[in-house]
Amino acid sequence: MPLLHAQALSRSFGSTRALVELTLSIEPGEIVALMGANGAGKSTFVKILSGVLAPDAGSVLFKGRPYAPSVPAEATAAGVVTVHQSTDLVGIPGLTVGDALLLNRFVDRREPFFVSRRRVRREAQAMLREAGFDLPVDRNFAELPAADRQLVAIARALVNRAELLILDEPTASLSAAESRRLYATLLDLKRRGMAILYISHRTADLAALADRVAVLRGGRVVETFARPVDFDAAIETMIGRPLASARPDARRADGDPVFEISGGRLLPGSEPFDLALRRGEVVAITGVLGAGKSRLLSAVFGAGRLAEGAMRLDGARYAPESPREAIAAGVAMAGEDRHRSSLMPAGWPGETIAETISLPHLSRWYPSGFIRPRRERAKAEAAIDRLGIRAAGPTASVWTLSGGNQQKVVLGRWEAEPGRLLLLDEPFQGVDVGARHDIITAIRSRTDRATLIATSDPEEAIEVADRVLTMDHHTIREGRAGAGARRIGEDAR
Amino acid sequence: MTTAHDDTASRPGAGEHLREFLRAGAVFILLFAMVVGFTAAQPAFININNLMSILQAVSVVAILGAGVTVTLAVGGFDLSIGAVAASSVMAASYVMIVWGLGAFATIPLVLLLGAAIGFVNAFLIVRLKVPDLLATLSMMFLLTGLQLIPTAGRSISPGLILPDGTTATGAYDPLFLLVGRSSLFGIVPLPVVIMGVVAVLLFVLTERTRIGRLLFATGGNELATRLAGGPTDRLKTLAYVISGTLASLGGIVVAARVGRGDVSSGASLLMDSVAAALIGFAVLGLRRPNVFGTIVGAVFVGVLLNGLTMLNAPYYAQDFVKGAVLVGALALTYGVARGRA
Amino acid sequence: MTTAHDDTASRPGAGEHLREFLRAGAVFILLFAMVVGFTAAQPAFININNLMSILQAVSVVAILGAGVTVTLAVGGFDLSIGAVAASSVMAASYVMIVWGLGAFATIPLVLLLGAAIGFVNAFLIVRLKVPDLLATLSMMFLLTGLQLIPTAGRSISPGLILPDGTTATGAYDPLFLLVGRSSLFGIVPLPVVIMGVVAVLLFVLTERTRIGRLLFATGGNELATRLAGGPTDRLKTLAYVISGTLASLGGIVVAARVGRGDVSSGASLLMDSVAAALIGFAVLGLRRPNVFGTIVGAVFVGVLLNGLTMLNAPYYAQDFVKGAVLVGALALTYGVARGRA
Amino acid sequence: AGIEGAPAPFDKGDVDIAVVSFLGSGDWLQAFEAGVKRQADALGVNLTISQARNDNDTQRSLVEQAINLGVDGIIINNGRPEVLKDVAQKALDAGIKVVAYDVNLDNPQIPQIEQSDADMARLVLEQAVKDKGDGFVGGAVYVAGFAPLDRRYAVWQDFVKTHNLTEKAVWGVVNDTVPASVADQTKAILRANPDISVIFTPWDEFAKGVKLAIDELGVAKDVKIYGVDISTADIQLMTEPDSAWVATAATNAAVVGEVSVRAVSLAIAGAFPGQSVLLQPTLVTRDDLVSNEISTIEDLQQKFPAFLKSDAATASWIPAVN
Ligand SMILES: Nc1ncnc2c1ncn2[C@@H]1O[C@H](COP(=O)(O)OP(=O)(O)OP(=O)(O)O)[C@@H](O)[C@H]1O
Ligand SMILES: Nc1ncnc2c1ncn2[C@@H]1O[C@H](COP(=O)(O)OP(=O)(O)OP(=O)(O)O)[C@@H](O)[C@H]1O
Ligand SMILES: [Mg+2]
Ligand SMILES: [Mg+2]
Repeated sequence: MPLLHAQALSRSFGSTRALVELTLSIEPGEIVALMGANGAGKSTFVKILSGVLAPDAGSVLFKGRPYAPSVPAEATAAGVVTVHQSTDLVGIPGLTVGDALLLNRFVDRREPFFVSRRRVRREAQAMLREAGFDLPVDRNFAELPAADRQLVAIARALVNRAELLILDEPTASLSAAESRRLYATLLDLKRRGMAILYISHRTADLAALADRVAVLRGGRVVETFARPVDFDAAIETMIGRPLASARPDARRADGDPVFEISGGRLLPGSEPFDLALRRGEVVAITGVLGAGKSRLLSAVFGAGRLAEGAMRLDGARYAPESPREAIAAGVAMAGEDRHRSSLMPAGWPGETIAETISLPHLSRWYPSGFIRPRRERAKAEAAIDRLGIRAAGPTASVWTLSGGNQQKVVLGRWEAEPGRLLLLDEPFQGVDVGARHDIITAIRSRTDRATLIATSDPEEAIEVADRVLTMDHHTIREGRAGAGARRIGEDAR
Repeated sequence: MTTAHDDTASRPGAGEHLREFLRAGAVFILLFAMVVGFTAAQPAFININNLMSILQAVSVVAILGAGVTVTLAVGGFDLSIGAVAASSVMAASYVMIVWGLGAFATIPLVLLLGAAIGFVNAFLIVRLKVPDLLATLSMMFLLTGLQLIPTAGRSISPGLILPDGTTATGAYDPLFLLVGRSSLFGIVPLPVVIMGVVAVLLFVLTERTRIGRLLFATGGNELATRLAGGPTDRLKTLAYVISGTLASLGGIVVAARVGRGDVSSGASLLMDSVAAALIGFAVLGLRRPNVFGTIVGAVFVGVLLNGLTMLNAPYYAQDFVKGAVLVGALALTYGVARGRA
Repeated sequence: MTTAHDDTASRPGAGEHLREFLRAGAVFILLFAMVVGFTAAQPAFININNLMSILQAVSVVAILGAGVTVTLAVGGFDLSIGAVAASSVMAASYVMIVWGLGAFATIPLVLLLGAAIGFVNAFLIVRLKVPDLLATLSMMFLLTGLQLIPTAGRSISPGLILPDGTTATGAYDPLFLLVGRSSLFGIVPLPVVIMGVVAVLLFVLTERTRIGRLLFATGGNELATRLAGGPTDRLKTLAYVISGTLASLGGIVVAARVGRGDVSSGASLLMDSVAAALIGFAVLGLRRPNVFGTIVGAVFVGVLLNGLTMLNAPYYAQDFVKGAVLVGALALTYGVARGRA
Repeated sequence: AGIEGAPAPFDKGDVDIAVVSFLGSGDWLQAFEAGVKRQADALGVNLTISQARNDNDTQRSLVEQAINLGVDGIIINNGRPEVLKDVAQKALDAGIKVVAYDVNLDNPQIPQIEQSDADMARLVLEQAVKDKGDGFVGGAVYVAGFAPLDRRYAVWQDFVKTHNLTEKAVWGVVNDTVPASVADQTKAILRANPDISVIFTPWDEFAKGVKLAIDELGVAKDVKIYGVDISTADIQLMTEPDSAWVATAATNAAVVGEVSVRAVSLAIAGAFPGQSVLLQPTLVTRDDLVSNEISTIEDLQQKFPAFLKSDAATASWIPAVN
């Protein structure tokens, strides 16, 4: 008897059919991977299993009994524990990381009624030890970078006494090392009989873990692949076409550097480094969590500061005091945590796709100061076409989009206008391989500017970049071009 | 501020459409019902002069409410507006009666005072990072006391004896009084015209311009706005300066109507304009601050109070009914929309 | 492990320590300075009886402030507490004078009333999804009127003539008056003891228990708390019920002290308790609602007002100084902390 | 219905009168409105009663609303002359009769009904000087900006000069919890100034707070309260054993209400009641109350006929109340 059997689940949002009679079983001790393009319905399925959404039709059997949690607490109590895709659903700004780790235990009363800071610290550290992660338990959760938030979510789920663990893109912002650590832990849990439903766009993850891969398309399971999985076939099933080999076309980046850092130091104590980007060049920086990639990009964008060193843009001194100045100078950045860095809350003005895209361009598009929505809608239509965003239209709320499609909107914002330097922090978070390919093509087709991409996934770095650099302890260690880049990637893996 | 997964199981059907209509129109339906009811009970209610009286009575609250709306849009809250309006009444009276200045000097001076107070609020909030409520609450206390210091707590009317024993010689400029007491074409009171102008200007500013978009963006996600190049500090400052200036404009209208400077904390002005702004959330079912809604909210309360007074309801019944109708409107707007609660 | 948490960015230096100390201690430093200053100017200030008077004077505001703090913790805001306290004064008087009940029936009944109002607030907010400010503001208006209906607007004292023409025959139970008027060991007034008990209970509840963590979690990120299985609706309800109950407790203390039911809107109680709760943010530099800070905030304002009265400062100077000191404390707590503004 | 033999329009009935009060609450207002209702019922008049709740602008709006309603007469109860003069004139222009109580509209067509605040304050303060002699040390509870309080306090200042008094302190606050807040202040004042022997409270809410403070401090023997205004609750406080509140002066608010209705009715009937209608205050001491066993306003009216009714503004066709 399967541990979980979902029978003909359907769920629509307005006219969007997110799930169409989806049927899927999971055996005890099995790791099932769910693959699917952005908007295929993966997160919707997860939300139904975890009690966040109710299905319109269909049923679920868990351990042979009907299972229909109406609130998340019921799912957890039944033994289904979920790590959601969005990292701001993990902890509480204002409370500590330790509190975030123990949140479930406060809820189900496994912690004593009276809690002390000492106990929270001790218990949280024990949890982290078990999961094999290292996090500052006394830090305010609000100050935690996105990747660390994901670690909190995973650690918390791991120690829950789950029979079915659901992970919705747990590695989206983890680097190779953390991912490997996670694989080991998951395989260990599997050996102990836990079933795992695993969702990821990273084939490396799936190759390492999956016993079975279910491919979702248009809200239904179109095919399942058993081990050993033929990923090329799976991807082709998923996106409906073969994936062209995504190798950077060797291009000559010529001319003077668009952007330079000389003698830069990110922190007062760290080693200095130099960096130069040429027009038309796409450069990727990889490195472990907390290596300083985001900090470097923030400094270039004027949201943070270099501790030391000079920057030059097109040969002129460049020292932005704020993102505003950076944008005025032709520098743009898409931040790593889209919810915090790019999107307006649901139900608030500015939540539509068109408004999200137009926000930084308002003064250019509307020099008179009065807004005529037609223009931004046209631009949004263009972005939807170019990046293949699955949406009802330019006036749809970004909150009705799947995670990957939200990410595409954020990229579309900065694609909408030319610039001199584009900074992308973890741009492919949650973007499926097919779409990633489209985006990379779009990025690489622009020769008018330089692009600097921070990503913790070396595979992505190689796919997108002409040159891959690594960052470690807040300094750029090494940079090689072309084929050399591949080797760095493989070293890291 | 909700995020991603806040979905309800809603599929549009006939019931859904009715619900949506009720939700968007709740306030208007109630307003219409009130007008019909009051007119039936007391035909003098629908008389044009009475309708103008209603608009005039709500004009100050509506002007202040528009300011509240702008601060709500940037995610802030201005608790000081009542005190700013009260201080402006005192300031206008002081300038005319003690300094002996005329309307053309008084009005800009008082507006400047309001703008300056808004600027100080913004300084506390933007520069010193004091939370909005805290900063504006302190400002409220400060002004409540400050407005009384020049006259040692006395009301300001012609012949005022100053703390140093001298007698003030000025008087209210008749021109100034026109701001509160004259009517356009003998029908539309000037305060109503001012309210209309403020409403249109602020509506256009918040809903139809780049700046409005950025104001709301600042309130929605300040970090994201800053990262998109929005000058969030300047936008917040703008919002508080607008709110302070509108509050002092409200104070000028009050002063021009009452013709003297009386001690008041402005607490009821504050509560009423906050109420108008919050009822505004329900108007059109928008569930967010919006200037149009605020004006409708103010008128809504004005119609209710005027009608009840005409029907001779005791004053305490008015508060009760105000609360009850508010709850009713809210339950309709918010409660009806979601099928399952 | 590869994660590199080298936070060398913030290496504390001497200046940093001083800043941190100033930030955490600003309110205490100011409090100490005030006590020293007032004592120097007027030795009667430091007299134990006077200190107890101060505590007694702030007890109601502190009790209400604790309730505000709990609602702030769940990310809400209760504007109705002032009105709940005022209604409780009326209710207690009504129950004793008109119904003729004694203290042992009156106190539970009034507390129950407060809890029930909190529950209705929570119903509006949690079930009907009305925004907090809106729901509690409506409740405020509702109560302001409602409390007057049974007596048709009259204050309640023995011999009250009811709307139906009969005369009430009850009186205040002397036992009830003890709640407001007696002292423990002849030194500590009972209201101060009550305040102390409330403070300790709420401090432990919010800072040292599972429920407290979940309350703050609800306020910090409701969705995350719900996804972790937290009963956010029940937690919010709890917060509003606590706030309503504490407000009615505050009302009982006022009634027991004054010995009659006076008509009032409670607006100044509301403002003062909100001020206490917000000053509390600054205490210990926590920058979030906390019960300990609220109590300190209330005492802080009480010391200031008592001292100024002793020094014979005019009443309007008190509001001004209250505002100015608030701004000062805030500037210290929030402004000093960040090196560059 | 209408009253037999009354001048028009009272013979046919259907007379509308609007009462616009500046105050919003309190025992005084309740008693005033009770008096208004009593007299109006006797005259068969329809009333529209509204309160501005201490808001000048609202009071203007309410007067304008009464004009819109087309009433026959308006009673303006308290308020500020600058605020009301022009709207009162507007009412007169619309043919509506206006009378004003305790606000000087300075208009020959508007009868002014007045209780003399100065007389009330003088009555109690003379009693204080009688009890304590010239040159006592005292304090006053006072908040500027409330017209009646301003006038009463001015008399106190006069007494300070002419009777050589020492004014040790002036304090006071107007908020939602006046008695409790004033009690807290008074305790601080009395601790800092133990030599104060008389406290003048120009408003009974202040007196309640001061009495509470004196009781809490246990100094009722040394400090006495001289107040203004009276209500049943006040009488009970004054007659408590060892009460520090020894004297007060007041007019009967219900009588004020009755007189106001009569005055406006006369005006409507075309008989101008005169430019000024004056009501005399009564001094009430604790000794009077205790020795006559007075415990309510009704008792007081029985024992002090001057308090029960006024013969100001009457006519043969106007039915008496009670
Ligand atoms: N709240 C909502 N309102 C309207 N449409 C929604 C909502 N949530 C999801 N959808 C739609 O349902 C479809 C499936 O979304 P889902 O989030 O399940 O995709 P996904 O497979 O998880 O994609 P991704 O890989 O991008 O995370 C998408 O078309 C999406 O736009
Ligand atoms: N807002 C913040 N407050 C405090 N420390 C921070 C903050 N943001 C980042 N850090 C710390 O600064 C260091 C560098 O972080 P940064 O985000 O630049 O690393 P990264 O290489 O981008 O890693 P990641 O893959 O986690 O994004 C880390 O130790 C991180 O914990
Ligand atoms: Mg998803
Ligand atoms: Mg990063």
